[in-house]
Amino acid sequence: GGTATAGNPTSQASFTPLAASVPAGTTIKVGDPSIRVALELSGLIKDLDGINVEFANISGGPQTTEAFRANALDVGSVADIPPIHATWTGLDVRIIASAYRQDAVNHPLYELGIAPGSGIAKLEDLRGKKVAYSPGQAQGALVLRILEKAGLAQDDVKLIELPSTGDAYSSALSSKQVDAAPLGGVQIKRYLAKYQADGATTLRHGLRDDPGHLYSPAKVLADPAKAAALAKYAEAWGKAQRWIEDHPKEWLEGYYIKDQGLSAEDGQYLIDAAGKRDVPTSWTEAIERHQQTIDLLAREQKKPQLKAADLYDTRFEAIAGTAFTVAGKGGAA
Amino acid sequence: MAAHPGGLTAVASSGTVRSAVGSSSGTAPATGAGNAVSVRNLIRSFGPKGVLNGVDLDIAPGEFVALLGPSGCGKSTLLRALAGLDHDVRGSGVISVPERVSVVFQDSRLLPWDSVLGNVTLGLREHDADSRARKALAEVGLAGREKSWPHELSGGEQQRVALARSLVREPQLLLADEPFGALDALTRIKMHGLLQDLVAAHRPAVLLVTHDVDEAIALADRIVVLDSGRVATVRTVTPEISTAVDAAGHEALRRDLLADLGVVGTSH
Amino acid sequence: MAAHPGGLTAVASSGTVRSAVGSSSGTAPATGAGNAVSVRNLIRSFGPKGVLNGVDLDIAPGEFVALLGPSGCGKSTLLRALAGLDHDVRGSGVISVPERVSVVFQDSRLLPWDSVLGNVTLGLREHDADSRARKALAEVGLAGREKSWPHELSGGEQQRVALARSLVREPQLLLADEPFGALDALTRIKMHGLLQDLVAAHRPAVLLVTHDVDEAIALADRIVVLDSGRVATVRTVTPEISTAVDAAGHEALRRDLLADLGVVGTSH
Amino acid sequence: MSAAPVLERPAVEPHLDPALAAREDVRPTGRRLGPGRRRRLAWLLGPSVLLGLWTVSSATGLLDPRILSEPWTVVATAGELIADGRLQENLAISAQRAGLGLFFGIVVGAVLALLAGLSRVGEALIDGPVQIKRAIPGLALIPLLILWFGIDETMKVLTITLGVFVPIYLQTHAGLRGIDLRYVELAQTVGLSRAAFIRKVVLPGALPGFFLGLRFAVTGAWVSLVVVEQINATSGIGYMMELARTYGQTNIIVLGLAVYGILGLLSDGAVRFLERKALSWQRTLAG
Amino acid sequence: MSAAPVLERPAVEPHLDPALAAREDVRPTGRRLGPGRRRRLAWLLGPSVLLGLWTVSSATGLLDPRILSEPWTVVATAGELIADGRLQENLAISAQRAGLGLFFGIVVGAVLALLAGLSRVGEALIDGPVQIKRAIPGLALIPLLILWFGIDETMKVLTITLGVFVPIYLQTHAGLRGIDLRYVELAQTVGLSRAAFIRKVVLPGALPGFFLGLRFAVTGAWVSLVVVEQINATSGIGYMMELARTYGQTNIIVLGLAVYGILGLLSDGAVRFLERKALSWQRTLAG
Ligand SMILES: Nc1ncnc2c1ncn2[C@@H]1O[C@H](COP(=O)(O)OP(=O)(O)OP(=O)(O)O)[C@@H](O)[C@H]1O
Ligand SMILES: Nc1ncnc2c1ncn2[C@@H]1O[C@H](COP(=O)(O)OP(=O)(O)OP(=O)(O)O)[C@@H](O)[C@H]1O
Ligand SMILES: [Mg+2]
Ligand SMILES: [Mg+2]
Repeated sequence: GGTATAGNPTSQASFTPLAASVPAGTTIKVGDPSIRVALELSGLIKDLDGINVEFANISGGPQTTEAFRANALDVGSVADIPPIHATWTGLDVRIIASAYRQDAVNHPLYELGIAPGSGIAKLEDLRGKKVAYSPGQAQGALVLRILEKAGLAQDDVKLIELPSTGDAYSSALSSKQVDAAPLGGVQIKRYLAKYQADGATTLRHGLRDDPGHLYSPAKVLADPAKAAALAKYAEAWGKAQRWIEDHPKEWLEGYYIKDQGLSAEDGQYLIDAAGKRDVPTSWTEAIERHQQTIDLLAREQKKPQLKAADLYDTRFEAIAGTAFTVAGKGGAA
Repeated sequence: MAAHPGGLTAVASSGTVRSAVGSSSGTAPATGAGNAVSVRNLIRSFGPKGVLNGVDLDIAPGEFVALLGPSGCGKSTLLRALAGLDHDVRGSGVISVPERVSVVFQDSRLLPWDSVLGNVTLGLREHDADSRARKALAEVGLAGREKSWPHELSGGEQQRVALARSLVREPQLLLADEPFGALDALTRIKMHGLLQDLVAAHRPAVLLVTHDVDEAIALADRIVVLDSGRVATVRTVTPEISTAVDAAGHEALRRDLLADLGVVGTSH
Repeated sequence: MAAHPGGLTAVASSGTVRSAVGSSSGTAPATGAGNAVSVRNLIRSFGPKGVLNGVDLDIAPGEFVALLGPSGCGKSTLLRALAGLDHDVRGSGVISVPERVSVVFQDSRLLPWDSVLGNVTLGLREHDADSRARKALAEVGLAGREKSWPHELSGGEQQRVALARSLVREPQLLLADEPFGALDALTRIKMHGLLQDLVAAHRPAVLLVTHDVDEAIALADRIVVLDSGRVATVRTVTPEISTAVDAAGHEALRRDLLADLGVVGTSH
Repeated sequence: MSAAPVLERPAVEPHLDPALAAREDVRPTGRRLGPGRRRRLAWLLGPSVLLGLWTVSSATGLLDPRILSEPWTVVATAGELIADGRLQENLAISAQRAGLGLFFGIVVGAVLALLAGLSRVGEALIDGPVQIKRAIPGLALIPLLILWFGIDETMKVLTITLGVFVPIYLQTHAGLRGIDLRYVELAQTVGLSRAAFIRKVVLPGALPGFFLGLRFAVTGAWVSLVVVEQINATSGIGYMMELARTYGQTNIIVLGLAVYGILGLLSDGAVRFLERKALSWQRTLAG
Repeated sequence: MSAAPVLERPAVEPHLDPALAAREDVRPTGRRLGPGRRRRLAWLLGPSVLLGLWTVSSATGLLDPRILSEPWTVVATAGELIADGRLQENLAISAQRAGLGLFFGIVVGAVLALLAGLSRVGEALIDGPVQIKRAIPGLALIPLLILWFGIDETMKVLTITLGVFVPIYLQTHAGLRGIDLRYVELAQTVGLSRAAFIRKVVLPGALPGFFLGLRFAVTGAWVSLVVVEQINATSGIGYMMELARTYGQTNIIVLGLAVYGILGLLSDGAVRFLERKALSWQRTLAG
């Protein structure tokens, strides 16, 4: 493999400092469906008056990068893998805001589902077992990280390539086609509810899998007007994170139940699982963790090396975090 | 061709499909019992239009009946009823026919996807079907055309293949709907001969639709004229009349039949 | 019907499709110039088999020619060549025909998805096409069947629809391939009358294929017998012969034609 | 010279009775090789059996509800979703997308089929690319479509159109190419213009093929929604299912499948109804 | 009573020459309404034009290579993959899967079509469920298929079979139902047994429909690989593409698309060749 070019052709230095005001008539296309709901529920959407914000119901790696290529999107909301893959495929992108979970290890996005009767009690037991693996997805990267943590190489387990769409993983687990597979969100709860009686369990991996980013194509960020507008959006985004944190009832009602059609129970489960949010004002630690992920992927998937720092647009470093913090203080007052 | 109406000259070959129910009215020429074909009070209609309005007809085993009648009078409808092909046509009446019925359709009806030979052997189970079919094809003048597709044949050739298809069978009842319509005079005479040979050999009951009065006289024991959905006239043809072409009786019968068909004065 | 071979009696209506090239060999009965139809040295073959082996034929405008010949001798092939329908058939020869040619096919060839009326008006551009078609249908005895589907018609009725379709047109050349084959005697006489009316009114050149010698004599100015892929004999029919049915000349011509067709002795 | 001909003239009354059915009717009854008469509502049998099997195996516990929700759960879910209006709304949006895509697909497919069917140049130019198009997995085309047409409704309708036009094209083209040459000859001899030829011969002759294409197309349009409504959609039945899949809401997934099944049956039934009306001239085994 | 008939007997020699073509041949040339004679290799025109457009717009920079790789890159990639054997290996594995799925799909589809086409009970039982099956998106069925058939080859072949049998069924069924009633009547009068009826009338009559179904089926089988080879596969053309997508190897993706296009063209061409041979009895517009 390894034909994609590494590194970002646009260097951080080539970006002009962010303008304080957004030129009239600036439009940004935003793929950030859940924050959109938060902005509307909280009324924070008014902060964005004067900017033409067009929301698209697009999120996740493949879809946002496709939309970036088509110039159909200016900013998207993803986890930590898509910016890496986007760079590897020659799309120059930058992260402009990041959110994490406090006590992330105990509030993971994913847990390792264990098939009934496969006798896996700890990560090391994975040796020789069949593990579901989806190379392009966050779950795939997580599996590699889990193996690394357990001190196992890819060859020590049997990786079964399987897309994680829908309930494919829980189907594969329950029919014992695989012994372990990462399950996320409500799927964990459902899997246990259905198959715990048969001996199904889940295993915490003890890794941080919490990053959530806003990212944009460098081409967009090089446009001063759009960059200024995106700075405003990042600020509102930080405030919205705080609002969600502070208004679990409204969030449950307005997002999970009304917008996503979940039951109150499921929504509450997700809110509880997420724990407290953390939007840092400094990215240093996060970049370090990101670099580890990159190193692992580059090694395991035979990809060129990247510098994690190149994936971040440092002009935005403090914006979301500051907004989050300030809003929190304001809310407390 | 010596059988007379209701006569029981030849092999008793009346089939087992349905016994004729003798509940007929009218002056049908014979009772149903012992007949190869027995039709009583046959009514058929398409929509509101009555096509057959009460047809009674009996054909003895081995008897050759010609059916004449104006275009659209219901000849084919009657034949289709006898062949049991009118499942979906409204009507009533009692029909009794033998088991093995063979039909020559008004259109030659060759399977377009099968060769000429395949069309002739269609449905034959005998092991010598092929050689018999080849022989029949040779008899109708189509030796060497066994492998042709039907669409490569002329109209008359197609008709002869259809004829060959019925010649290789040994039906108890042969229903033939204008089987010679597209043939020239000479070929037609040859085909008459073939049909007569078949009849002589296996003595099937025959119902032949034709528009050619001369043909009817030459071939049939009895000529039935259909009109307004009923049997309008029945004329018996004695052997003397049918063979002696120039005889006065022949000419008279010819004239009468044409009159039955509405042609007044001598036509060409 | 008074035109004689090569004569120039009626309206000069020879078309513009192709002028006849006079490079013919053999003893063709007339030169091409001034003729409605001119065929020179026509050769057609399917595979190795020659069907037409050098046909020469001229038809004057307004002339009525009947074409006789044994089944499979190439009559339809000749008609299809004249109608320009044999793109894919190998052969050579020079053909000249008028612009407006109308064809009655040997199969009635009705579009199964169109009503009877739609089939008759097919291709008519005149605004009164419908009423003319209704009139033609009434003339062939099918008034009231305008809305029927073709498959709801009897064989003879289908043939009459095809006839009606050619009657409503005003061709310069009418090619009719056994248009009366499935009709009874009375209907056939009526149809003869209709065809004669059409000929009298518009004086098209007519080439009529038939197996009925009497029909040929009654309708044609000239009778051409095709055999072995060539014009075997040409017989002129004088008005006296064609009208006086019982005349000796009529009977002689009839006998001669049957002899041409290979029927020896008096047939039925 | 011989005996005079004998005349028998039976004196039967004409007595065609409108109430034919009341009369005795004894026909020779050969084995029927065709499938026999169409029976109304018979088409419900298969789906009913399926539903029955599902219900019974759910009720007896043969079918684990964790694998496939029980029918009553699905009905209850449907009730809920209908009560809060979500099902109808999503269906309406989806129907609009599918309908538009179908419409354009039919037009494009039929026009291309005519062009390719009636001229060798048209065929040489059009047919190959269409075959290539249909050989390329639809999923693989989505990135290109996004690139060219963005992520809005246009792109969604276009994607459906691209899926739908293929069967319409293929079937109409085949139907057209399958028209009996005899009718083409007839058209030539009656001097039909090209337009009249298309109207009177080509279209009616290709209609059976077209209808079969339409049957593929209608279900194709519905099925496309699954893919299309994953991209920048906030409504529609495909979106609803995708959402349910991410949250593992099995009952909604199964409801979605049931809705697809019902939609498929209904649209297919509608096309076949139209087909029977339009092709009433046919005398085929279908009866 | 009247003039004696005149006899002219022209004395023309029979002179059929095998070298007919050398002779003068002047025919009335009406406008031809059909598409005219088939020309060999004409089908290459469309794909060539497509290839030309691609090359030109790549060369002139109209088409961004990040969006669609240039033809020469794709050719170079193909060269590399062939050199290290990956392309052939993947193709061989995929061809085996597609072939097996196709085979079973054809058998299942044809048998079901016969059952449904020849009896009303069969139709009532089979037709509805098939319509439901084809209305349900294939992707949505994958979890169920995993549950029932695991993730091994069986499941892959079965998934292809399930996709392939639908067009075969639908087309064969329609072809069969479209058989002219006149031939059914004929079969009845010559006393064909049910088996002979199927062999002599039904199958040949349904063959044109079947072939059209086969054209859908062959490309369908190839296309299914994209989905099927995402599941527990380590080889195959679909797997190769999926991997390339994951890693953003545009050149391999486009190569994959090209391979699909070529496979589609070739398999479709093969079916059409067979079709022309098998249906040589047809006299249709196709010529
Ligand atoms: N399927 C049908 N639907 C409606 N009418 C029909 C149908 N079949 C036949 N008819 C009508 O019934 C009448 C009798 O038809 P039939 O075919 O029996 O005539 P026929 O005596 O064989 O005529 P021909 O000598 O012209 O073949 C005709 O008027 C015909 O139009
Ligand atoms: N497409 C074809 N392929 C091969 N042979 C053909 C084709 N069309 C006609 N023929 C053959 O050419 C010969 C002449 O056919 P044609 O149809 O002209 O005969 P015809 O004189 O009209 O006969 P009929 O009176 O039986 O209609 C026949 O022997 C026929 O089998
Ligand atoms: Mg009839
Ligand atoms: Mg002929």
